[in-house]
Amino acid sequence: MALVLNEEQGMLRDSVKAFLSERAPVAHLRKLRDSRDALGFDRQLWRQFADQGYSAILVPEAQGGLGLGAVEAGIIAEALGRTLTPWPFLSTAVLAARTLARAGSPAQQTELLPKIAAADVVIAYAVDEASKHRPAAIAAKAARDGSGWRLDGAKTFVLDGHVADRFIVAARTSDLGLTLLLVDPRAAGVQIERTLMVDAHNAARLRFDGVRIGADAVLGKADAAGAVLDEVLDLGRAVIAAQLLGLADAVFELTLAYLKERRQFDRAIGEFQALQHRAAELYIDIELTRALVLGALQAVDENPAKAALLVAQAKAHACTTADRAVQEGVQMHGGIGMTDEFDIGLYMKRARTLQELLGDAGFHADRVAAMNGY
Amino acid sequence: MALVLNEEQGMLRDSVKAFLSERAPVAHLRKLRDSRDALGFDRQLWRQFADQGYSAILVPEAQGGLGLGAVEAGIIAEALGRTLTPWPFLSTAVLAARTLARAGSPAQQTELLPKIAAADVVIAYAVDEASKHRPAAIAAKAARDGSGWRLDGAKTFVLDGHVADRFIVAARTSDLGLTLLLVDPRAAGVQIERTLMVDAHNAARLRFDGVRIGADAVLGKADAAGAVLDEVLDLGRAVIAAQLLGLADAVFELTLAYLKERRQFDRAIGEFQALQHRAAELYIDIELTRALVLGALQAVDENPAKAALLVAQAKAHACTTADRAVQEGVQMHGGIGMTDEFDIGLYMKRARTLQELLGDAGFHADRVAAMNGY
Amino acid sequence: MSELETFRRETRAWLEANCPAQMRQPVASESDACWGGRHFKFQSEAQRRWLQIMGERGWTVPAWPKAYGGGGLSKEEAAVLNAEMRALGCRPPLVSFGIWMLGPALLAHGTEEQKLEHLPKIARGEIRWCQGYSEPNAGSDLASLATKAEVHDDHLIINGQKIWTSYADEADWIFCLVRTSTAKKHTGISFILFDMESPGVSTRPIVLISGKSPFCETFFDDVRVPRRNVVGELNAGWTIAKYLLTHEREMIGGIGERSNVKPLGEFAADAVGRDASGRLSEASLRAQIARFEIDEAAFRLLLQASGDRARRGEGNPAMSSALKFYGAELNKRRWELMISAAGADGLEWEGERSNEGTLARTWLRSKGNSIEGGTSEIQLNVVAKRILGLPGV
Amino acid sequence: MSELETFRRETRAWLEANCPAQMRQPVASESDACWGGRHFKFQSEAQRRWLQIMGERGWTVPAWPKAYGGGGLSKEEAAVLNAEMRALGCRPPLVSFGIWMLGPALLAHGTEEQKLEHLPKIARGEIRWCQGYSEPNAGSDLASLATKAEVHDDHLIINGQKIWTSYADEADWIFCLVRTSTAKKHTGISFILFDMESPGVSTRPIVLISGKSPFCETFFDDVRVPRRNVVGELNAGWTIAKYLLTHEREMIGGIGERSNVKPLGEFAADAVGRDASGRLSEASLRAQIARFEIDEAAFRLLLQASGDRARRGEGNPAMSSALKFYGAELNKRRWELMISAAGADGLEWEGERSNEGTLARTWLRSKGNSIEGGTSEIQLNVVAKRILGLPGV
Repeated sequence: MALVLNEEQGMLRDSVKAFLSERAPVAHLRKLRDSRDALGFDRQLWRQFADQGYSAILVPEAQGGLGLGAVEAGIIAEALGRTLTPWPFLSTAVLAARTLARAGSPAQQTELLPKIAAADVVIAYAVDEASKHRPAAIAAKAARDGSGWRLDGAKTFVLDGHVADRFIVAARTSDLGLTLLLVDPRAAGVQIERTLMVDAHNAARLRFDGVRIGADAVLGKADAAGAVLDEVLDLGRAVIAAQLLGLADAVFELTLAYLKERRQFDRAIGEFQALQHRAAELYIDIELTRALVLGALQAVDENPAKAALLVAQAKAHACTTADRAVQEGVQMHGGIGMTDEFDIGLYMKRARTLQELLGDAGFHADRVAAMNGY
Repeated sequence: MALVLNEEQGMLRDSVKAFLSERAPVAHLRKLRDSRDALGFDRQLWRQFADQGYSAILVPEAQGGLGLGAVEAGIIAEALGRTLTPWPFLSTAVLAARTLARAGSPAQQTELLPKIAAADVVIAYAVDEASKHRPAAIAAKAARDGSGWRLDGAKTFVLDGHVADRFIVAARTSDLGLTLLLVDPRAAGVQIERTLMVDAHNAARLRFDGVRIGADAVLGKADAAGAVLDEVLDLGRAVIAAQLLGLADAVFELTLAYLKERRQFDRAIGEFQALQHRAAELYIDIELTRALVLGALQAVDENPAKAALLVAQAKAHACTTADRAVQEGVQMHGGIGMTDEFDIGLYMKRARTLQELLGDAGFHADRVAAMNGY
Repeated sequence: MSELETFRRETRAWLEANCPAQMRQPVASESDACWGGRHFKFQSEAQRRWLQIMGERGWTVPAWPKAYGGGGLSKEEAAVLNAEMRALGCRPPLVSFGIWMLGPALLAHGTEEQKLEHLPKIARGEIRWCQGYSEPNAGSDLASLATKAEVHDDHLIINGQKIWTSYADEADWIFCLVRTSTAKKHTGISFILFDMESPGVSTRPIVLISGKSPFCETFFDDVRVPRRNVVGELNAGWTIAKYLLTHEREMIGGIGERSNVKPLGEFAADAVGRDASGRLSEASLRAQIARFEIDEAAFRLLLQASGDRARRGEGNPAMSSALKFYGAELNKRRWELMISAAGADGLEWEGERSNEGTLARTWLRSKGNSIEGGTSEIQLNVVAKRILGLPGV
Repeated sequence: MSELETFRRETRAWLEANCPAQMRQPVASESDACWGGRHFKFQSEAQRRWLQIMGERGWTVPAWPKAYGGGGLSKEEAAVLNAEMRALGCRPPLVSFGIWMLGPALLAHGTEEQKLEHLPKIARGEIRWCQGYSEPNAGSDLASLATKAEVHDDHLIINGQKIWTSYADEADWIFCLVRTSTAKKHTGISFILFDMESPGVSTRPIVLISGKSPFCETFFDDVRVPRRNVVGELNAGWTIAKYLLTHEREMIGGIGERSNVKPLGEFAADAVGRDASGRLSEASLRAQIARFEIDEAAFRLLLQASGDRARRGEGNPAMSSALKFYGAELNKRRWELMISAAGADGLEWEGERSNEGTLARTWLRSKGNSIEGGTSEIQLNVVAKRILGLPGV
């Protein structure tokens, strides 16, 4: 497969970019932040986004979706990365949609997938329990309780958790076995605390104290969610890598324009060779990330055997590149880059959150070493 | 204590620098290398060096030495690092001298220390057994054998091993206990193989097959050499760090001169800002190493409780700095830097060997983490 | 007993007798500082009193001449006072840009009249000063500044804008660089003083990516300033500006050295946990922190060595640029590693658990270290030219 | 069956029938290559014969016109021949700077007479060429070259020195840049061909820090060259030189991609050992290798993507500079990590155990990657200017 977008994918990229830069540019996030919006996103705008089919990418056609793949989801995420738009795309339209499509019962799919496609539901994905991403260390526990389950534990860094209509919770049901459960936020014993994060996107901490859950809330087979979870997390990581790529691209464009326009010592600062070389190296890093991210997204769709390795490489590389882009972005902008009024700080904050999300560069480099046998 | 050399130390530095640049500059090493000298160094010249007292720095005054400390030994090593002079200074005048002074019996001291001061003996220090420095993993074994010992095992990367008059061998004598033994190279069961290294300095591999050693060959107490070995190795590491500092200094001088002299695109290449910034960062790294190395040497002399940490930091930092200096040195020189005719390649080779010697930057960074409790 | 010893004994006795107990508590936060000025709200009566009695003795500026409100102490006596204050835990009675920056400049370049007018008020904390240097289009390239002062017979009319004016919204007077001639970049600049209550002066606080800040934008709209408020010759302010910039760079040099922060390795091990053998459980983070601690140790020793060399008269003045550069980069690395160790918890921005996002805000604020007080790029240029002697472009 | 399929079948049959068995063994070392030329010592009769029969068909240069000794094949046919040779494991019959570099230049810029004289001899491997570009004072800045050719009526007299002339000591002819006018830097250069046996030509091999090398210094002392050996217009050789440099940069682009080397992680784990859970026992080396492998994977994919984009006509020609830069730096990192993993053993320089220091020599040789074929600095300049559009100084 060629490492370039095909024609349809190119059109999708252009249309979603145009949609977002027109309707939900960075100023949109800024407004939500400054008004301390209770929801954290604009539901109406999000529905318009869904009207374009963008939320339906990973929803199977049978459930009213587009039945497309990771590459297309990555295209959307890349565009969202450029504009920092705070929609529940990753949580709901990627992680939840793919979990339901892979492991959901017909009843679960029929109930929820069309709503995802229509942006009629927010589903939050609750995996992490500590400050660093460590899916192998999940300790939240679901114990058999009559025909159903009883859930105890805590989750953190749950995107869109405080506005979710449903949670998908990964819980330990035996020493080696995990189970994915659909949990109603309004159930007794559920505590939700909105966490206001540096990037002004939504997140929450959850506590479950003896929450009773029906047998029909299990996604797929009890005790055997490991494989589905791995696959869905890898999809999510590849999509986040695409989002970091879009973010790095946008920051680099801002910075490059500034290098050409800002004058010091009677020259454009972009004439200074030290800055030129740093900009050139950053450009190359971004191009490397672009190739690797597309390779990883394609592998998720077409080559599952190689997907885990490529996704780990892509997430690690995208983290490093986006980090370099925002660091250089702020530094090259000088004082103005330090002001809240200017957008680059928002990019730096978002980049840091996306790095942490589902594993930072160190986490994924460690996985690469393990997968490559050393 | 002030972090500057005192007056005597400053005079020592000037005199040894002058001596070496006059009598044993880089051309001297080149000549030995190209003539495939069997000894690997010039014994007569080495004696002249000793005549100045330079080999007697760490020999106590009672044995005809100067009874000076690590700072002074470091000054000599720094100068040797500048000229790449291949003398048995580290093996004999540092490691062996300090071991004998600390742990030697009166008979051992009386026999060997005056000879060290006079450059009448070469004593090689045999610690390493594998390609990476791992003193905790010493496996060469000395077993009780009548009143003496029987030594079996192999050592590698033994500086000056093929021309040594005596070895000091670190051998395991119990699960946790090490013993330092004086071994005669001519003893039955000793095999010596000269290893021709990239830096044209002397090294050897040794094999011991049932080598019988008298009771009087033990340095200090049997089974309890750990503390002496640790102390001597740290002294050696600090001295090597000083040698790397001298090397980095010399390479930087060469490079800086070239930046000012070489013209391209109608300008001195030192006018190009990208090179200026890289040179400035390298300069700062060298100054950082200089301060840290002096701090470590002073601690070895005056503050044993802090010495281990400072030495590990200094060796790690010096490795990284010298590496940066030779990498930038070759790159900034361009094609000429790649030719054997030009000296910079000799510096790159020596820098690599000194990095490996008694632990590279990774080894010492690991020790820093352990000593700092994480 | 030497005179200096007598001075020490008397000073200690006086401090013990006169420094209020409350002013001998350790400083808890930046807001404990006493900045003085017309509108300053003292935190306590003790703070007010401490300023007053120290000001009366001239010990807010012990080495300035008595005629200008100083203590008239010798260098050695001032050092003794300092040491005794530290020994007793006395807080500084006054912190002030007037003391740190304007004072030295006036002492060196001011007229007798200017010294008599301004220095005593600085010493007593009656007037709080701010500094008007940077402009939106003159950051690193200060000589490009465009704020214009039209020279008339006995006054100047100032129009333009300054940025990064620390505490401009709380200051009484400003010392300011303005362009009085466009003939030449460096020589057309004058150093001028004026009251922030003059008609036409307004300020606007700057919010940083880390949140609130002491910085302001300051606007001048036909501000009328008496000609006698120019310090030094007209069009010769660049000399004074350079003098102050060097001063400032040295003050910032120690930025990488923060002793009140928990050691990084310990912080990280607490945050991410340890493996069975006690090692920080993220191996690659562990290695990065070790490399950081090595570089930090080297930096501390280089600061010390530079001081020792300077005391011997062997220092290179441009070394302060090297230290400023490295200190800033080191501090940025520290906070990158802190935020990395803290993970998602470190990214909280509000709320009690995160102490209102202190960690994240400190991390973001550190990005300014390599910009303020001369960018890292400028420092490297200085090192390349003034220490390495590389040719200019 | 399409014509191309017929061609494929016939080609395969011919190769199977005619390629000597020995020439279907994998190439073991660089010395297995057939370089041709007057003094070439064939390694075997099979090697001689393989060159001869391929040369007769013009299949050493399958896409060149038949009139110039080529195979006259279409691009598609040449690709088929290439694929079939690879499928059968046939060695290239001839490797040659004549084929790679001079040929394309002559085809584009040579006179009919020059083409007829030189191209067939290149195709048949009769004349071995070397390239005379770099000079001691004209490396990256090639336009500064100083080797002088005095123009007379029907000949030129050449004086000067070239450096980095690969295999000059084994070559028969040289294609060379010389200065024919000092009026302007770029326009006073001519592209000229001459016999290395001409009186006044001498060569001296260059020893590198890694040991022996194919490079030479080449000296010209009053070398007389017929005027008809100038390619293109007099003083217009810069165009041809630039054409060839771009060509060369693309050839070197793939340098970071070496599939015949053991994966780094495996090599390192074998060298330094593993801990109880199977991880490479030096944690910091392990992390560095993982980062390297990530960057290497990205580089492979970027090479592929660049090819795919170019095939779509979306490529930027300056991208080859980006690839050259990154490939070189990556390869240097690879060998740094290899030598670091190998420890003291990797630093042996002679002797059987180290295979005569192969690892250390390869490590040192890799340092040249970021210098030869345009330094890394030059590549970054090109990226900054031609891709990012940053203003020139």
